Amino acid sequence: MILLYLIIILMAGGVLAWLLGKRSAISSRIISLAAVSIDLILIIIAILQNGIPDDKKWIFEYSVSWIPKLGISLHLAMDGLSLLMLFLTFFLGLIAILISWKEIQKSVGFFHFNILWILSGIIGVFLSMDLFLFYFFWEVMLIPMYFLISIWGHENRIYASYKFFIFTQASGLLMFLAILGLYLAHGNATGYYTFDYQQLLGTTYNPTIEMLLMCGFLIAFIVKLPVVPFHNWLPDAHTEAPTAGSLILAGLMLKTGAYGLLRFVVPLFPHASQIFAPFGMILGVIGILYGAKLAFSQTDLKRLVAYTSVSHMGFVILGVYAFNELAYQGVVMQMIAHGISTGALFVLVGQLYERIHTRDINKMGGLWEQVPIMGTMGLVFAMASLGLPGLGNFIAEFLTLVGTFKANILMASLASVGLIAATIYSLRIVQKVFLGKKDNDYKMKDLSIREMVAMGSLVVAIIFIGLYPQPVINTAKPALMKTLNAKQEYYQSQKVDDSVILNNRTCSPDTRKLNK
Amino acid sequence: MVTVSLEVQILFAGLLFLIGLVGLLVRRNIIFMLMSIEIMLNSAGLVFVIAGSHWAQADGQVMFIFILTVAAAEVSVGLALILQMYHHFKTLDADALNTLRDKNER
Amino acid sequence: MTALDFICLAPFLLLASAPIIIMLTITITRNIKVVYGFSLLMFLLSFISLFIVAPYIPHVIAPLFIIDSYSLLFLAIIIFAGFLITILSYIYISQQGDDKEEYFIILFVAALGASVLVVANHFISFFLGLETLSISLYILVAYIKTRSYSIEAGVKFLVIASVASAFLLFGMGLIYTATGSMNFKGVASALGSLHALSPILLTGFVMLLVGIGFKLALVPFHMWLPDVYQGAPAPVTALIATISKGAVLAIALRFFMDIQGFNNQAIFIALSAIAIISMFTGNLLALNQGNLKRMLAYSSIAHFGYLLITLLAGSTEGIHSAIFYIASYIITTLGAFGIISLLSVCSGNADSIDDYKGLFYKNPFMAIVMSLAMLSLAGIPLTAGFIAKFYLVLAGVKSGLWLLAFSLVINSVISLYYYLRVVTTMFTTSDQVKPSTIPLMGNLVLVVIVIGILFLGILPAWVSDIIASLS
Amino acid sequence: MTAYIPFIPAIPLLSSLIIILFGRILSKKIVAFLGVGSVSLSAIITIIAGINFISSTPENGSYTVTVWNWLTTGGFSANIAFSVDALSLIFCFVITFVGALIHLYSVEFMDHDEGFARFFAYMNLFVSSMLILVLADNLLLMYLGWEGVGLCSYLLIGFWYKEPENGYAARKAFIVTRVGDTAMIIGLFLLFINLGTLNINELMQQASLKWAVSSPLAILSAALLLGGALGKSAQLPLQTWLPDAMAGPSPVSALIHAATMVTAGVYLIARTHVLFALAPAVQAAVAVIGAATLIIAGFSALTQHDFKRVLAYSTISQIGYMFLALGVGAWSAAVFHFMIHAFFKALLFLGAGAVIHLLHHEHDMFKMGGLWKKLPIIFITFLIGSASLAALPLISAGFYSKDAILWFAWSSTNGSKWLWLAAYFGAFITSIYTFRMIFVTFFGEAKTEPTHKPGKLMTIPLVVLAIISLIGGFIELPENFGHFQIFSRFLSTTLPSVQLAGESHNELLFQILSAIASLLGIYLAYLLYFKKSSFAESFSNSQLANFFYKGWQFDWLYDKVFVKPLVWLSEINKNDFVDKIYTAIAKATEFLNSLLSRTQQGRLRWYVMVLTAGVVIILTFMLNL
Repeated sequence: MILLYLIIILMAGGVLAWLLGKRSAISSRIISLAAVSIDLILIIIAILQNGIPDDKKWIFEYSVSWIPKLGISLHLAMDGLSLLMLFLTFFLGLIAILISWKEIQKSVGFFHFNILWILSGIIGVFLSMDLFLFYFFWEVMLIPMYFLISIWGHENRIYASYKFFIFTQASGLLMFLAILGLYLAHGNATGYYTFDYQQLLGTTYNPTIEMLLMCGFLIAFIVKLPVVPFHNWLPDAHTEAPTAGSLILAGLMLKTGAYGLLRFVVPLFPHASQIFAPFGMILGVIGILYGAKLAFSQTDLKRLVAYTSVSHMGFVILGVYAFNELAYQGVVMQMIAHGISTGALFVLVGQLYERIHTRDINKMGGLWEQVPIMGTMGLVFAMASLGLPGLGNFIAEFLTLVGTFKANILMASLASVGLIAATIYSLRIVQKVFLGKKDNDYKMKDLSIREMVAMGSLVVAIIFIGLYPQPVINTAKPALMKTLNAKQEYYQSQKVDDSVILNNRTCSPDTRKLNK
Repeated sequence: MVTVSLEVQILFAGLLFLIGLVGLLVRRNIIFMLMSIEIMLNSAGLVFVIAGSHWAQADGQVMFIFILTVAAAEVSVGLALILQMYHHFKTLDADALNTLRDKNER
Repeated sequence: MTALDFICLAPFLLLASAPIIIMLTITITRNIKVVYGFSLLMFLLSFISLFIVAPYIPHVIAPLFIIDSYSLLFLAIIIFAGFLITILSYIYISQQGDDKEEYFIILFVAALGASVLVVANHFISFFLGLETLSISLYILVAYIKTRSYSIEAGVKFLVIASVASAFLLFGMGLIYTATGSMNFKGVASALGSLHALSPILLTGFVMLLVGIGFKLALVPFHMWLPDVYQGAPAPVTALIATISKGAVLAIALRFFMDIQGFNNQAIFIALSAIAIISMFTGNLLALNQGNLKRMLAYSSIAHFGYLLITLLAGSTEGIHSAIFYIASYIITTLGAFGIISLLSVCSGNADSIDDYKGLFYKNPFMAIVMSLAMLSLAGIPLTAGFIAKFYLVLAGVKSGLWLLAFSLVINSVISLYYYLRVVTTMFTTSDQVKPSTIPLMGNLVLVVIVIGILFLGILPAWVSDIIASLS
Repeated sequence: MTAYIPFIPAIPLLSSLIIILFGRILSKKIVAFLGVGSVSLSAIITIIAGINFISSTPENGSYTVTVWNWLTTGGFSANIAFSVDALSLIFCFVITFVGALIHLYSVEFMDHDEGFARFFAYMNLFVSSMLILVLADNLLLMYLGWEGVGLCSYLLIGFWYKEPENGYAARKAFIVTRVGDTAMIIGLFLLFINLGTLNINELMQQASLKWAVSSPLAILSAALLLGGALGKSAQLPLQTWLPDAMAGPSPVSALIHAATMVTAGVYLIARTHVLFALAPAVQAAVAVIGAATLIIAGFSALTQHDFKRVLAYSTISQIGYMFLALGVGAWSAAVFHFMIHAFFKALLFLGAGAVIHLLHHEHDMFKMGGLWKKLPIIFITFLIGSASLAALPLISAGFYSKDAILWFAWSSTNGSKWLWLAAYFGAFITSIYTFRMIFVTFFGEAKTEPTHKPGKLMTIPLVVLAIISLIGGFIELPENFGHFQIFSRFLSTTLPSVQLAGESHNELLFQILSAIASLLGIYLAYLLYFKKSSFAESFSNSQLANFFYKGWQFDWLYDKVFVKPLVWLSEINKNDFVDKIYTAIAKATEFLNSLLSRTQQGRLRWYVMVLTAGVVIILTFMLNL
């Protein structure tokens, strides 16, 4: 039940913030801050009471039928992976609200409505264990994000919001087709039609169908991730979005793609994933290098940071297709660390923009003198982005690369070159913005207390997971092992006897646990 | 009695239909166009009569009467509209009616 | 005729009596409010009468009508839409010049024609219903005599619709010639005994298709639609988009299912091609359209292209999804045209998309309804359009229509662009601030529509269960 | 007993954090106290640890203190753990001791700088990272320190950030070393995947168990680690960053770019010597690279005008000696030279820094001159340092350390006469450029007047370092000459002793030879730069000198091969050509739209025509099917 509450609180909070926003802006800010905080506290309390089981069970599960005739249910469940993503969502959500405090002055209520609904869509994605529901939330998070970009964005916001929406929607619809295909494939094989994730695991298909279905899922996730050459929506969307939008886009929305790969693509299509793995890795490497190259080319700071996301997300797909625990831990770590570090960079860009109203790095330079605190923050996150040990991104990249190295030495080595590339663009940020001669006459104030709280907590978080990542690793482990086992079991059974049909269990809807 | 095969009868009705259609396409005067439509409708009525007689059923003729009625109603509305059209456009040229169109604008 | 026949015809009798009574009241006194109130009452009564009829279905009134659950469902949709359109029309028409009362007479005739269509199972009733609908629509389209747009649209509509009727009739004639029956079931059974379709029969089907395709505005019979949509008064456009198309779809479905058209390869391929071409043509045409009504016309071409999938699926799921789709399409389109006609009332004609600039800041509620409508048309979750599309695609892929489903997906993407354009326009700030307050009843309609869209979008199981249980 | 080990790096780290967080509130005195005090405290703890270590040496030569488990997953495990053995103690000692002196010096040197607090924050962070590097018990933690020092080096080179060139130099340093680091981390992957651990001790055991000598994996992983070492230690071909790194304040050059960080490569190789022993080819490459670097850098040092650049090239050259030593298996000789080099090179940098500081930031040696009278303390200490660098026989510490390397370059099993010749020639050049520096700056006519006398905080470190540079060599005397080898005995628990090839040679002969080289070099410098021989003038104007001056044009080469293409690539594809594909799709749909739109021109008869045509097409199709 708590899982449903989490979503409902955010949605209701959103509506309330909107309604109140017409009267007073501050109240809608507080409402939304409160809604996210309540969610965060709720989940912490629940976890403290419940603990995190080591086995493969869900921590919480909730299921109630929605469209029973089609086997669609409101099935929410949480394991370690979802839990981590939830924490990240609430954490970055709080920061998104905090940093928008001054930036957003237009239609404040509607703004917070959108923020909260994006967040609820995102946690819906992380919690859905019914593919129809998953797709539902997958889309739910898009609309408010579209509004966020198109209403509160920068100059070129309309173009960017279209691009964002059309890219993600196009890929999402292909996934939708694939979901239907999976539904039918499973239904035809077993006679039991359902969208339930757990039931669909271990469906047997003929290889071509499996490949096609996997491609459907894959396209949605790699567009979201994004993987070159499907990344083009990202720089525009990130650049034009308001700061909170960029933060959520980079910090959370991209992670839904990574999450999808781990949760759906690999376990549902083990065989096709195996075939696709080399291509996935190549795409990852291309993404890492090409993204970095483009990041280096940019003069718009926000765009630059956006391309670094492309580069960093290359590690994710690289790791996903390495199929081992190390790489998977790296992927999860990357999701979190990138969420924090790139999110922070976007926040920083937003704070700079608030002060000097430009994002052109050629118009910056020498800002350190006036804003040393901001400079230090910038330095920390530039270092995070280049993978400095001691910060979370290093753990992520290290684990991913080690894991990949196990699977494919060449790809891992090429990807490592990305570390050099990351150094080049990250240092360029620091140099162009904060260092060098100050040949402008900006009068800037350093971070306010509110901004420092936001940035400070990000710094603490990134250092914490850099120096003590073990809690994250332990939490994610059961979920990741589940994903890996789903794949390995398939292979073992294939080795034993090709003709064994895995799936002759009899499923009945009543066997599902209703409420834990 | 000369019996004509069903196919020929239908072909004849079809010819009538084509005459109406061609008339519709080549005439610009809206009244002529309406008349062409009448021809087409009547050719359709003819088919029903032919079919009715072929199957020895009354249905075809019933249908024909309905067609006549409907055609009359249509023409009356049509004429009223033509009146209004003339009022607004000062012409009966059907091609003059092109204020409603894609503007090719963004 | 038995008493039962009369009971079963109650909704029709009510709809038919309404224009007569209105005519009589007009002879006594012209009072638009009275007529309006009476119209609402009559729609309400005929809606209630559906529940009276419900226990007696299925009932065949030989040879012309069949009143079954399927037709009742469509009747309910038509009467419900008619009710809402009456309110919108009143708000719209009461701002126009004189002679407003007759509008409602013709509205009822149109509704009657549509109702007849959904219960028809015979060529004669099919034809009569269609013509009753069409002829009243000619008048309604050209109702605002003072506007040349209106007249032009009326004339165009009349000419092309008549041509289409001629095709339809000729086609019916040919089918009758070939099969010797004008009853759908009779045609079907005659077809069943045939090994291959004769050229006469095929030509007949094609010409019948012209008539139906014209009404549904499928490519290549779609050309009239944008002009008529644009020229007609907004509530009338809503009428065409909802009641007229819904009723024609109902009869098309009934006929197609009766004759099992999807089993014929030629028909199947032709319809698939028409479906795909309609989707693409509609969406591509809508892409850069600056006139909202024209844009919606093009979008409707595409939507009926999608709907052909349900026909081709040839399964009960197909029919169910068609009903759900048309229901959600109607409620959504009503939302869009509702906004257009309400806005047209307060600020002249609100045709151009530019007229919607900054609507969110002038009247947020209207902007939200419009956005919901657009998103629903685009098929975004939380709205009826999403679930409708889901059912539709599911029915399609269950019957293995992957190509059609795939082109639907591609087209959904294309269509996003222009739906979003409307939404975006409403949310951009504009300098001109015109007060846009709408009458209470208008708001009420919008609320009903919003609830409808969201209800179908979030809890579709209720409605889809009803649909499934009825058939 | 050993629980205090983590405090060695932790104290400077803490101090650094305090200064970063509260630097703007704290007064200069407190910052200085924190900065110097923390490093001094670490130094004291290190000495205590050293004494404890000597008094009760653990059996296997090292002990480990685990602070917490860093990460454990999927068979991989790394701790935040510090391992103490002779090697790390020596490095720790040098880092903290020299570090403390340099911090002290900096208090005066940076006194008027607005970034005073920032400076000490970075410096403390550096010391901490460096200590982590040398104390790490696993390669991953070492990598943390490794990158940490890289970061601090970057920050400190670009300390005066307002000059864009400084920023450029800083980025260059970071990026070039990062190239090496990337090789290193790939090496780490390789080691972990094949040996299942990154713990250094286990790794070395596993390596010697699992890998045969010259096995491809051993060679590959050693080569990759060598890549990291080359970058950090500015050896060929990654040496180009170090001369530019002189843009930082002089104490930074002294601490980071002379005494400690740049020798991290030496430490890495010494630390993983087992691996290198398993890969003789790579070890030979180390020696060759060291030899080549020392000569190339020596020639470059010979032609520099900038005071600090001479020292920078000299550093590269001296580290070349250490690499040479490592390459021939003279592990302890390398470490010994590292230590001595740290003392005298820090001294030289501090002295040079003082001179530059007192001459209004004048860097050009040829604009100085005659300073021996005006700045006597600096002159004397600098002279001592120079003597050590030039390996002045008997009295200088540098003589003993360098002589050992020269000797082993010839005599060890891995040595050869070519390596010896290179090293010998290098020694000759070293003494030329060293004394060129002395003669040009401290003798001749005065061209720039110093503003004031150096204060105590500056001179005390100079004097202390000078003393050590004189006597430091006596802790390790050659076998034929006192045979006092406390240093290598201390190290013997960690590093194996050098393997001499076959019959014993006459070590004395080599000592005399190197003494001659040193003295000859000084004499030559005297002729050229004190007597102002015309040859010096003509040589410095020659093409060859310019070639040397430009660091053998490595920068030019890299600029052409790497930088230019990259910049070119990023300029031509700034807007991402992939985007064009999608734009083209959008354009295509718009084109179709306008095409279709032309059909909707409002003409009634055209509409009927289309309708009819449609019917005809469908009919034709259906009737033909």
